[in-house]
Amino acid sequence: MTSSAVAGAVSRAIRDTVVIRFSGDSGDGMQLTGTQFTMETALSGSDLSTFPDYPAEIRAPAGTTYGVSSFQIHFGAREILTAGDELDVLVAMNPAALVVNAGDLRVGGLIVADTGAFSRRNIEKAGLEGDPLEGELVRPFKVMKLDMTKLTADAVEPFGLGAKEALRCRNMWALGLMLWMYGRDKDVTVAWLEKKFAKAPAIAQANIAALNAGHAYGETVEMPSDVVGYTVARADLPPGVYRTVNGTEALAYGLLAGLRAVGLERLFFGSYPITPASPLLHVLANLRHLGVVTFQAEDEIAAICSAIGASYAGALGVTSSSGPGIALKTEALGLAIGVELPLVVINSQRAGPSTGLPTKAEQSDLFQAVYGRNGDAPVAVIAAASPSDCYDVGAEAVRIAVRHMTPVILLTDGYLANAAEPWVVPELEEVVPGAGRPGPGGNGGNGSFNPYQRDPETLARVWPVPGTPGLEHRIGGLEKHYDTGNISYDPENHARMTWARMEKVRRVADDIPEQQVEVGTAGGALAVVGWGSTYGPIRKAVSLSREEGLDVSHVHLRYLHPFPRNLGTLLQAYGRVLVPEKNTGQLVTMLRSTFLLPAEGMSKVTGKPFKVAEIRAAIRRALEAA
Amino acid sequence: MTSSAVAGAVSRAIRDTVVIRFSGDSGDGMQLTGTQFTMETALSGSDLSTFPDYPAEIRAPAGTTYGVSSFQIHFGAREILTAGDELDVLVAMNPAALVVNAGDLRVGGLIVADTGAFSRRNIEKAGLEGDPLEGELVRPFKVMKLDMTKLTADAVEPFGLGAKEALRCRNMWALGLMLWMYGRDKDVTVAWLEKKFAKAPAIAQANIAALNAGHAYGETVEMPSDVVGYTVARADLPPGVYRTVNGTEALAYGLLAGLRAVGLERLFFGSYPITPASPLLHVLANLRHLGVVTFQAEDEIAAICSAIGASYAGALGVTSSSGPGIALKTEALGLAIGVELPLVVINSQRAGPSTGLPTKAEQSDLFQAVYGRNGDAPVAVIAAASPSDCYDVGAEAVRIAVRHMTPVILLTDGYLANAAEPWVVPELEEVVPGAGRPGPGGNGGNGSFNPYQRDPETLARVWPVPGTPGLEHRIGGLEKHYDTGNISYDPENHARMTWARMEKVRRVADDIPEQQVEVGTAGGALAVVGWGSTYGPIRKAVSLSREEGLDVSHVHLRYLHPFPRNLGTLLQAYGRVLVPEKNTGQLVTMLRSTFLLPAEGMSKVTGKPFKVAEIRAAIRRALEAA
Amino acid sequence: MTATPAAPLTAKDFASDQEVRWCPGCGDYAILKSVQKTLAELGTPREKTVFVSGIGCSSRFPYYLSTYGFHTIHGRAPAIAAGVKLANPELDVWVITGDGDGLSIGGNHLLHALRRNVNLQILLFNNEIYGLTKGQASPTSRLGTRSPSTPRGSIDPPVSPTAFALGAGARFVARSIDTLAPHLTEVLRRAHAHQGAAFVEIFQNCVVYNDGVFESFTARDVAADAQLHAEHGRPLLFGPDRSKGLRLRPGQLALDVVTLGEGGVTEADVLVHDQTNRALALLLAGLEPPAFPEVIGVLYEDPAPSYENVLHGQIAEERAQRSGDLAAALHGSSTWTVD
Amino acid sequence: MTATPAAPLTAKDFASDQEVRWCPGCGDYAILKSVQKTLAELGTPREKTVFVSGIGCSSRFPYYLSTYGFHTIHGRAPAIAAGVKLANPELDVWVITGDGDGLSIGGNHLLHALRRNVNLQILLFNNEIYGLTKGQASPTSRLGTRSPSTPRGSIDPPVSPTAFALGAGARFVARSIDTLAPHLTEVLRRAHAHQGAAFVEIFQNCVVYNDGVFESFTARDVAADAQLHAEHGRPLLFGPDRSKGLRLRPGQLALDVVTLGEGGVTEADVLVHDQTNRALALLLAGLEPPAFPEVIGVLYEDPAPSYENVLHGQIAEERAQRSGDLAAALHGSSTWTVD
Ligand SMILES: Cc1ncc(C[n+]2csc(CCOP(=O)(O)OP(=O)(O)O)c2C)c(N)n1
Ligand SMILES: Cc1ncc(C[n+]2csc(CCOP(=O)(O)OP(=O)(O)O)c2C)c(N)n1
Ligand code: SF4
Ligand code: SF4
Ligand SMILES: [Mg+2]
Ligand SMILES: [Mg+2]
Repeated sequence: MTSSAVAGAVSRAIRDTVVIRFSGDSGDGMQLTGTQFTMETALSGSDLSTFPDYPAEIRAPAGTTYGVSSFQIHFGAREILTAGDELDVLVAMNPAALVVNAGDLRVGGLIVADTGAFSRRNIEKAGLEGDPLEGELVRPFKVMKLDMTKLTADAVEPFGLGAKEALRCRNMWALGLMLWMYGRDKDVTVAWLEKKFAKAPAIAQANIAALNAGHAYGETVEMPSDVVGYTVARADLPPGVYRTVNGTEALAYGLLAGLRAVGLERLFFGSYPITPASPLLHVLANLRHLGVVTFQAEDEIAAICSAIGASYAGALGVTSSSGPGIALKTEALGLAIGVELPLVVINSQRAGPSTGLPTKAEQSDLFQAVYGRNGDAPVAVIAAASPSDCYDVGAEAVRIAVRHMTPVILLTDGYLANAAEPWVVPELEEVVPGAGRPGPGGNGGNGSFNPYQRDPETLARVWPVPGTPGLEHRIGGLEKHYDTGNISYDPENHARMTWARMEKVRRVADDIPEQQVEVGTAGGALAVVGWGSTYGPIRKAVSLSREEGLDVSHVHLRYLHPFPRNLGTLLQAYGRVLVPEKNTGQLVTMLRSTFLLPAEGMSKVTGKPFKVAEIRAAIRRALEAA
Repeated sequence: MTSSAVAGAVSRAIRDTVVIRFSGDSGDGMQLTGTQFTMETALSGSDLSTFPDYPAEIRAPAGTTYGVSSFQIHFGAREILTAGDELDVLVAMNPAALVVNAGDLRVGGLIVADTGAFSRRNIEKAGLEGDPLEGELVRPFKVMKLDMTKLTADAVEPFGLGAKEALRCRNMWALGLMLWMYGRDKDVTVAWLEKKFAKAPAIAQANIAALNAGHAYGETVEMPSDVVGYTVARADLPPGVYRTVNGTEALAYGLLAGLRAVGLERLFFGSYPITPASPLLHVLANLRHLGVVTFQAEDEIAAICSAIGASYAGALGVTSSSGPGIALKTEALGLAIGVELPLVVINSQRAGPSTGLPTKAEQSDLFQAVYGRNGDAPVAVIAAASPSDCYDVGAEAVRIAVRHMTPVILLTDGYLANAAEPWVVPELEEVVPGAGRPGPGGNGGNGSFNPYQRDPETLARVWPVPGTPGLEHRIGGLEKHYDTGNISYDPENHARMTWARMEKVRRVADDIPEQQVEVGTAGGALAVVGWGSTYGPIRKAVSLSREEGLDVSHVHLRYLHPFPRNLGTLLQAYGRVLVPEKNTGQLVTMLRSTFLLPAEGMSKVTGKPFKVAEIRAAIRRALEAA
Repeated sequence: MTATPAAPLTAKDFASDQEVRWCPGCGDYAILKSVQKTLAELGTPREKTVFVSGIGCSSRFPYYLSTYGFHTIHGRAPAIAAGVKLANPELDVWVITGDGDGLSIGGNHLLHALRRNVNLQILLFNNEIYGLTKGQASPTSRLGTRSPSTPRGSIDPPVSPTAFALGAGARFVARSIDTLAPHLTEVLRRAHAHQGAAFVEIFQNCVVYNDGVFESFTARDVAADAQLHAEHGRPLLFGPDRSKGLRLRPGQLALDVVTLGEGGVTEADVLVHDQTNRALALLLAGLEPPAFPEVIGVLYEDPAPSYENVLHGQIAEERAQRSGDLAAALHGSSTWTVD
Repeated sequence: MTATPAAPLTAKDFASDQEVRWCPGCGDYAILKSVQKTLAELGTPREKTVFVSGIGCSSRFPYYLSTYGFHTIHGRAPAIAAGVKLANPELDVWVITGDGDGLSIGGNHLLHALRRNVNLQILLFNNEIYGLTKGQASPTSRLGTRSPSTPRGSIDPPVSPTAFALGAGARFVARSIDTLAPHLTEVLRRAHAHQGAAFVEIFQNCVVYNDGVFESFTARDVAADAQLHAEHGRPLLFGPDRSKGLRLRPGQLALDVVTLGEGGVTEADVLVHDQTNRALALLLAGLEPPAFPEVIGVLYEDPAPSYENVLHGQIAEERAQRSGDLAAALHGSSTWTVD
């Protein structure tokens, strides 16, 4: 399906990349609209990146600014790494959506507004005096006023829906128009609507009618002279079978691929709902036919405890939450460290402290992950950089947890969890049975069995599983004797065990790849070091800066504890090190203490992603100062 | 009461300092014995330091090595800073006590053993073949064999106790002998026994008889020629009214002094029992007439939550636990940070991770205190250095929490909690009403009131208290607007509030003294930087090294977050910085990241205090390497 | 500081200046109204009233009241409220929680607040779902509830909030319905009058994620037949013309529905509600439509000394017996002087 | 790996090689003996048996058994045990907890393990004190208990473990006594036979911190008069010559002690124990000496499908309906090819 297929009569302008934001009330279905536009756009061969953004309230009163829900998509004929700094098009379904988002539109950008929703009442609800479509606010932009409300009502009239249901089809009308504007197909959406409303055909047909009407409107109706359709060429993506995936789906699949790779049958997922971590529970609850057991526990403590119990029983225990919930898991995590069981703890970070901003993403839980426990309690910590990277990181977390018999904390965030992008469906490797999994250990004879026998290479302990005759053993949180596994209060033994636990996790560094340079050179004037979901903006900013001829490179960390073994030497090779983080400076602190490196932080704690422009400016400043 | 009073006929040798360890079964009353010896020794004018050490089990089966309970006291005519590296005298009430402790005795030291307890059965229970008093084990030492069991039985015979009760008086006989040996009085102990057993006069009299018999034994009976009585001169302590105090008592008083200083009426103490934190709950439960409300909550979460509720209601909320319990408080601590209420969180650190070694002390919760929360969630962190320092630190924690409207984490450990020393009873200053406490804030009018109005100097918010008309307000864990205090999802506002919270805590540094040098000079070849209960051994080691002429100084931190404002400059002035810690290296990591200082760690993770000799050796190595 | 006006406060005086942010049609709106009305009727001054909540749609409640309020963390409201009350017993403290907040993550604190009998009014908004997190099954969701986390239907047998409270040793246990304003306000008045922990379960409709889950006894047409309004000392009658009642099965601890007049059944046969009988309360709490009516009202009340009173009584004793002089206390039992 | 010997195992075969570390005279020793005896009688292989405990003296239990064991963290044993059981339903999972571990910090997990009906045997050793932390009052301590944390006597009304379990929706609730070996082993056998969560409260004497607290019904001389051993379908009789019984007060939900023969009372007047009646179980759980006997035995049993069975049933269904091929799943609903 190429754009030509729907280009129709009108002449289309060429666009390299485009940023669109669909915005309306929580009730207006903007997330669905965006998701469908994403699907059609992906199928038409563009690369893309999305950014859903919605309020903490379920449905704040209609028309209010804090009830606005938005979905942004950046797509184009080139590699797309971010959701876009500035909007080319803002689809505003009501006045609140307009005032909240207009500021993000580039000068000369297009506003598509549903005038039918700009009633006096809605204007007041948005806290405005007069109609914003007439005022200063929209002066710098192109405005396309359409009474979508009416146009939709007309389109769905044949299906005899109530006014309320009819209105609910507005988003499909807007979607239709946008699909036309960018020469996208609409078959997948039609199919999806038929499936979604299978039980209510009238609603399905009405929505399809609205979709077609919006599409036809662009196709046929006389459009404002300065608004035309566009063609966005296919991106030349590497060959392969593609699908769209968001971070949550990719992570779920990654965990299962990892499970398969270490030859385990069962992944036990104990979790308790919390924004923005719940989607992983929802996705996995639908994958139980693939060897998952999902358990919605009574709280986060029970969630991690059940996962620890499952690991003890020979399954792989996984638990997931967000900052406040992860905090509650701290004590039990200490137990998992003490008894040296494999465990994956996933943290979908959100803005804190405390309840903070549940639907906004932040990277402020790194300290908690690396340092946040009582006692000398080391764990491995890794982070995902993009939606599709969640797959690899999910699999890697399982690999490390099982091979090294250690809890692994996997850091992601609310942005990655919901953002989507095209993804080459990965091939699954052949599995070598028993590989990557510690054995059950040997029985010392006469019923004495030491569950803390260690692999001389990794120091991982054996993993004897209940149900196995002859390996009956007792483990617990009290210190145990290095050689027998029995409770021991001996001071020297405690020291020995403490160092063994530390060294075991340190040796993970011998089992992971050396740190690569993402963009640029190994050494130079400036390295921009990032981790997690800042990947896109940093990579883009560094690439553009290099095109300008600036001597800057991008180093992005997946492994946050332990660090890759070559990281110190690599970073010493740069004149300066800049560390952008969506926190007040956590990775930068770790780099400074570990390598005595005068790394400098760059903080953004608004709960929003970095803009490429912000990082480019910081790069320029850093190089000038140098 | 000077030693002369009891010196009696025998000639006494002079000793400068002495280290005695009383050791026996959990059931043998060694802790009481040690405590009484401490009291008598303090009254006789020695300086001293004690180290109780007991197993995690309540009463492990009699005679086993893991059931051994010990009490060590170091006293002398000089300033005493530690419980002593090596023992001069070991009082061993059974074979297990002998085998467990003999290794700590200096060559030529004295073993006083109750042969009556060295039965075949007890010898086997201790896991030995033959009688240790005959074997290699005691070869390097002087051994004084006494059938205390029989001698005690004879002494208490008149009081017609059962064999079991009679045996229970053994510890008093041993105490009597030791009091004689070091020319200590016994009046206080007699009085204490009369009070303790007021309801059972026969038992009281029997114990007193045993005490006297032990004392008389030394006084009158022909002692082995090489064992004589000793005189330990009075230490010339600074003048003042003295008492003995352990860290727990001092901390309780310090909190109350702090409460008084900020003009508050009520200290609410919400806690849940845990070793070694429980004693603070026990002590405060007996001080309710001084304005304390103690609440034994259902768990640590409820404990901190009740304290937060109390602070919201206008009292000072305090909560206390040890590592695992502190971990559980993490989420609620985030709330206190978010709503900016005063709160004191006391952590009696113990060896971890997880349950670890509940009765052994460690300093491994520093990372947890400084970094261990989700979100950018700063708190002030301070630590106590000695039992009497607990008083000052307790008061200081209250001052900072209230003046800066912030949670303060106070770090102590199981060693400080139980160790005792002489203490100059402090004077209480005059209190300036309302000083050091933020006001309730002003009402913006028409019912709108912003509870986050800030003091321009400290950035502390106001503290409006329920019950006050006109200041009704709502607070919570969601982000709030800087200017109104209402819920706000505005990105820029979140950034503004995040930095305000960080800066508020940073400014605590402007409100605390500059870092002083404990021993030595501000600058030089080597600084030994410590925090917490390593104070004694470090100070002693540095002093002795300086007497040797080594260029080394001791810097001891009370303020761990934020650091004192001059700390960086101060430490830069030393050639090398050595950081001994009872963990795998936590403060050293913070110093490196904060000041890019090549500080070197020195870890001891056996759960035991540093020995002076260990630190002296490290100092020597460091200076040679330099 | 402006004192609360002498003029008696109206329900409107208990509304804060914040816009209410629940979904249109949410049962929480009705509860908010009833609470404001009750507060006005009780005449307790705003400044002496504190609402403490956890996290959830329901827990946003305090923001919409003009009293003191604390929106805390998930499940911990009873513990925080206990701290407020013990620190200042003068305050009138209410707890707002939900079925997830109060019975999933917060079950332990609820248990202990109830058994300690701290004088709190604890209102649990039971919509049998997690609203704020977008509709997962909660501990009170019926078996088979399909939700994002239970796509094949939930398999956890639900817990009954009232049975739980009774088992926990609560001394006031009541039930009402979000939109049943007169009944709800009366129950709230009773809860407030009760000295000690008062537990009130309020059936609350979540229009978005669990709409109509209580229809079987709240729908207009069935209400009379499906609701039994229990009142102490009165026979347990229900039905449009109060023609039906509950009878104790002779010689057993079980209840049957009987119709007056049928088979010679008279009102005398109908069991009289005894709110001091915990076992009866447990039986009533367990009745469900269609076989039985849903029993609402005060199921159980049997006052005992409230925790904060006993606590501060003990402390007063200690203050009377021992000097409050800190300086003296610092000296402890024995001191010596070095000069 | 040496398989468990075919020869039937004896109680001694269930002892581990670890020295038992409780205080001499602790009630835990007796319980350990009875559990080992029961395990031998049940004949479940060691390798299929897992004991999970929290923290406390009682929770040291697993170290002294030769089965699989997990000494976890304070209060969380039921949650960890649930994970073990759900991950491998083949295993026979026991939970050992104490009154502090299970009802103070762990109350919430106990509630949910019981209401979900996970097939676990949960043994709560109730010594009405915190043993391991040196004797503070626990949630089951009687009012006025003097302890280090309550020097003037505790003021928290205690919670009844059995009443709590009944309120939580438990489907097997029983009670026994540490040193009453024959009774205890029988109760343990019943608990094991029950499919679903089985809750057993065991009165356990802490010789060091709460010695003799159960004397009023455990002391030899009073036992017969002060203990009622409830058995389903049998009249609730007690006393040395079973001459006393419990009678249901006519027309009410209350029990009275009656003496056979006195005032024409015959055995027919005595209430017959119905273990399926939750309200009766609640009444029995509430009876206390001296006015009433302490009722032990199985107070309540009414089986329902166990959680892990329903869960794995659902999963089996899904496996039957959907392909387990991960590679296929990765492709999702729609893909496109770039070449
Ligand atoms: C520690 C923690 N865990 C989880 C959450 C996410 N969370 C917020 S509200 C909620 C459940 C709310 O359900 P309920 O108490 O029934 O309130 P409702 O929204 O239905 O009124 C959850 C799980 C959280 N905020 N904090
Ligand atoms: C998180 C945590 N909090 C507190 C403790 C301290 N602690 C250990 S056992 C215990 C209470 C034990 O009481 P109970 O469950 O009745 O067991 P018992 O010792 O009486 O058998 C407590 C409070 C702990 N180990 N962990
Ligand atoms: S989600 Fe449900 S409970 Fe929450 S506000 Fe909306 S309707 Fe009310
Ligand atoms: S303290 Fe009590 S419960 Fe613990 S072992 Fe000793 S006697 Fe048993
Ligand atoms: Mg709910
Ligand atoms: Mg107990």
